[in-house]
Amino acid sequence: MLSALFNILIFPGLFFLSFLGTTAEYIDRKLYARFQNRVGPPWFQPVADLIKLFAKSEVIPEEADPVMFRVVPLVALAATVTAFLYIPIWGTEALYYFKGDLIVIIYLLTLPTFTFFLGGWYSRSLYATIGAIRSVTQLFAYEIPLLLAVLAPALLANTWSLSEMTEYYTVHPWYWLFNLVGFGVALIALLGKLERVPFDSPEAETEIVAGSFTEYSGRFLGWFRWAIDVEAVVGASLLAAVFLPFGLSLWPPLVFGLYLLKILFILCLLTLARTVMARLRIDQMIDFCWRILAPVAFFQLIFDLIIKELIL
Amino acid sequence: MAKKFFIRPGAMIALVLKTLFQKPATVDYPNKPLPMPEHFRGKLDFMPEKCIGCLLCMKDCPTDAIEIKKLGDKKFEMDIDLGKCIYCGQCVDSCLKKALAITPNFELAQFSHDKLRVVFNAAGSPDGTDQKA
Amino acid sequence: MSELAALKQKLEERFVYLNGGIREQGERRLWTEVSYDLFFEVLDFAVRELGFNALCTITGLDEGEYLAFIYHLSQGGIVLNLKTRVVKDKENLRTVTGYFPGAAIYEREVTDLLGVKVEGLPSGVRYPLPDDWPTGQYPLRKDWDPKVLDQKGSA
Amino acid sequence: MDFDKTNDKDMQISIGPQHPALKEPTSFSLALRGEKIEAIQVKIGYNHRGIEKGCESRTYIQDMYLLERICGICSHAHSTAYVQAVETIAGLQVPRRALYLRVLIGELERIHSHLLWLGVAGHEIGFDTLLMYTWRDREAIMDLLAELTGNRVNYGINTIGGVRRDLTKEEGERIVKIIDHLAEQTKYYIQLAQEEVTLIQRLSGVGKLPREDALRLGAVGPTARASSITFDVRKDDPYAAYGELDFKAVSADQADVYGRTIVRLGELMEAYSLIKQVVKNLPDGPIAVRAPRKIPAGEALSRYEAPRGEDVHYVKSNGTENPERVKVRAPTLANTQAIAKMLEDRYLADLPIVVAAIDPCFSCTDRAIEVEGRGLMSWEKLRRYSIDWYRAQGVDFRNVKRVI
Repeated sequence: MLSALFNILIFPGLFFLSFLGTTAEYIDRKLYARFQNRVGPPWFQPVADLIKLFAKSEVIPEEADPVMFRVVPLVALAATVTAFLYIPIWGTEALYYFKGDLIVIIYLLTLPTFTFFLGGWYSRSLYATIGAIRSVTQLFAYEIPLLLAVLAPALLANTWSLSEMTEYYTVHPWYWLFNLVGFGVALIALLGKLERVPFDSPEAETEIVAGSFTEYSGRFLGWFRWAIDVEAVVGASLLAAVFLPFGLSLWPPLVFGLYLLKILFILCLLTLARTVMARLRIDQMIDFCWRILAPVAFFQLIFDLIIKELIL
Repeated sequence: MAKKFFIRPGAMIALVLKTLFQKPATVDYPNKPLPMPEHFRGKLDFMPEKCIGCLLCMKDCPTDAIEIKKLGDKKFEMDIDLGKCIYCGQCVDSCLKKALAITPNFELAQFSHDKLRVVFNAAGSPDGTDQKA
Repeated sequence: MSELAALKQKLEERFVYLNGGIREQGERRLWTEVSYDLFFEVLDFAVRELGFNALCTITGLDEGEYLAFIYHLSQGGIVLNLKTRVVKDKENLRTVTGYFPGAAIYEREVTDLLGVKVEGLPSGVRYPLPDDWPTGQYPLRKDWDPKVLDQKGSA
Repeated sequence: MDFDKTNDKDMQISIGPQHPALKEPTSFSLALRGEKIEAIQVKIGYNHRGIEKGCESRTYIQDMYLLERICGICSHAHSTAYVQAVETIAGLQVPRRALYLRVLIGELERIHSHLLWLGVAGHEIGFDTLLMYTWRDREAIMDLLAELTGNRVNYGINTIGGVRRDLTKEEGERIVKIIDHLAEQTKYYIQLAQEEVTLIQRLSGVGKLPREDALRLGAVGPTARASSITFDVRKDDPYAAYGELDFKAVSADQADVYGRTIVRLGELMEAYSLIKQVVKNLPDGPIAVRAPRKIPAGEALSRYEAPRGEDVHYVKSNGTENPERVKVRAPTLANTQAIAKMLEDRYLADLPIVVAAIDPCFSCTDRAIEVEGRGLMSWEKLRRYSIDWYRAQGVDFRNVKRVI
């Protein structure tokens, strides 16, 4: 019981994840700034921002639903932290696993997007409503390619459990190279999930102020920010576990170090993407996801099927 | 055009990766001083000994920021409201005897409006409180 | 003959009453004045026959008993400044949006600032004064005193 | 469609007067169906400062500085247009060297304005890297202007009858060096505009303004030139030294935001060449003639090609030290007429970039109510005043609930 609590709250749960999340945000912001020939924030800035938000008073609009308005940010944070417990980070085994946990992780990772929708919808502000609708519209666009892309390596490993999957790829150390196209697709879908440029129209500042978060302030905005930070790390960890499962049979601390390098690599790619592109309109985003991203993901799936049947 | 173009996403990648290793373009102001060019139009300077009291500067000032007071025979002091001054330098152009000059001093912010009133008295040195700036 | 002189001649030939009333300024400016009942006839000729296809702006002037309006019509680099007068608070202007749809904003501007009514102007939000501006106050009139703004009840 | 006739199915949303997309207060009321704009109503006038009225009670010299402050970015445009009108009335022969220097500052201003625009356009479509790069490049011009004129904005270089500051040889060399560097950068941005797919996706086909509509609605400047109207005041109604210099009026036929981008980038390259010509061919001689304090009675209309388009100043004098009437028509006022047309059948997401594409400057546009006689307010008094003001409007902040 005590060890479970320790796992959930300290390591590898909330505390550790928050540390990783704020560090990831710092790296993202610093790198973004350096790409743009700026100095960038100091290392403690993300934590300072969170502390500031938690210290501030919050305003809830009169027309908003007070219960939903307060609850959804916490749900977002809880869902992302829970998903992390099923992702292996220092070996081939995650802390908790069962058959089909991959589907649960993906499900848990869609929850934050739904909380953005609910939070925006129940704020009753026009900007928030438009942002909320865009969030959900975008969800339908990137979720299918993401699922298809993750499905391909799972199919190759013939299992729905992430831990068993990593084990399979440890036994067959070079097979992950078959899934590189899927990795690209999942990376782009992750940009959509994290609502970053070029897919940040749900919170496009110059159009709808802050989208779903327009009415949020103080503590509740802090929860959301926290959840988004954590979501970035969890998303990157999922991609690292599914698409980059190499070197997992080494000495566990070394595997852990390798894991950190992997998510750093993924996060840097995400930052680079948002540095060099303009924001797409929501219709263009959906067009892109359905016309290009989903077929490419499908191609990966069929490719894996053929390899599995004919070669392996 | 001679150069060939091909449309692609992320056309800027090469440049941003190069920029990563460049020195930031931003200046760490105010921790490091930011000098202004020599002829920058900043705070006014007044030389009472040259003033003949023609009041042309007062007349031409677009914002009525200047007030020249007569203290005695051929003795004048200037009272300037830096909150009103728009630093156009017209008074310097208007002055027949070059009793006015501009300095590149631009760091004139104050917490209180009273401190923006600067009096250049006949003794030659302004007794204004903004000298710390 | 320069382009400007040619335009001047055409105007003088068409409208006898403009004879001697057109002033050339520099190389590309014409100034003339017509009474308001003849204004549209001259405007129509200038726009349709002489090719003045753009309206730079409408300047309103307070001339005591009258309000004067200068329509700055341009044709490339040449500007024809067509001035006309209406009696203050008695006569109205008629809209020129039939010729220049973009003129609506200039007409709203003179409506707000000089208090002339413009007949036929499409409905829309006022410009440039705020919505709670006291009625009957026209700031560009010479007798207007800004102190009215400090009275109670005004913005 | 008329905004008042929109029905219940539409969502009515207002962008502005305060909104992150707007750098200055203005208000767009939109009727939206989904993401699509059904109708739009534009309200401007939030920045009316009474400048035209203020000019009537100030002298010609004071007005020069007042009009220069109509706008921070095209300040040289307004002050030049004004002094040109006054010089015409007074019949002053401005020395050629002064005219060349006016062109120099005017073109430097155009570069700084267009680079600023490019950054803002990038920001509006979520391309902040472009914003950071162009504004970094713009700093070089700002520093140069500070060195040449004494300030980064509101240069104060004009005076009635000429200019106030001369150019030394060393300064000329420095200008050429900086211009060469910026020309390289601009070439890169032109290439970027042709290659970056997300940029093209967001700009192409957005904010269509066919040539006929541009003419009808009176659009000016790059907005009009992108709709294949080749009118440029510098070419068609040359002022200062433009008649003696070699340049072309850049135009494009895309008639959309992409075309406006291309026009502005092309104008940057033209401005670089103009500046080099000015530095090379700068005539010798005085930089100003003495102007009388009392301007003889008369009237004049002056036009100036500001970075945003044609800027019109009308000045009427009555023989005293103060003008009888000063009328300003800033380019944005002419271009706002076209916004509703450009947004027909477009999406909400296009609004920021379409509005930005005319390079709006609502301060310029509105100009004219002075808050007179109220004096300075303390913080507490100002707060009280705002609460009372809002209460008079029917908004009471005492009822706002505090949570905790």
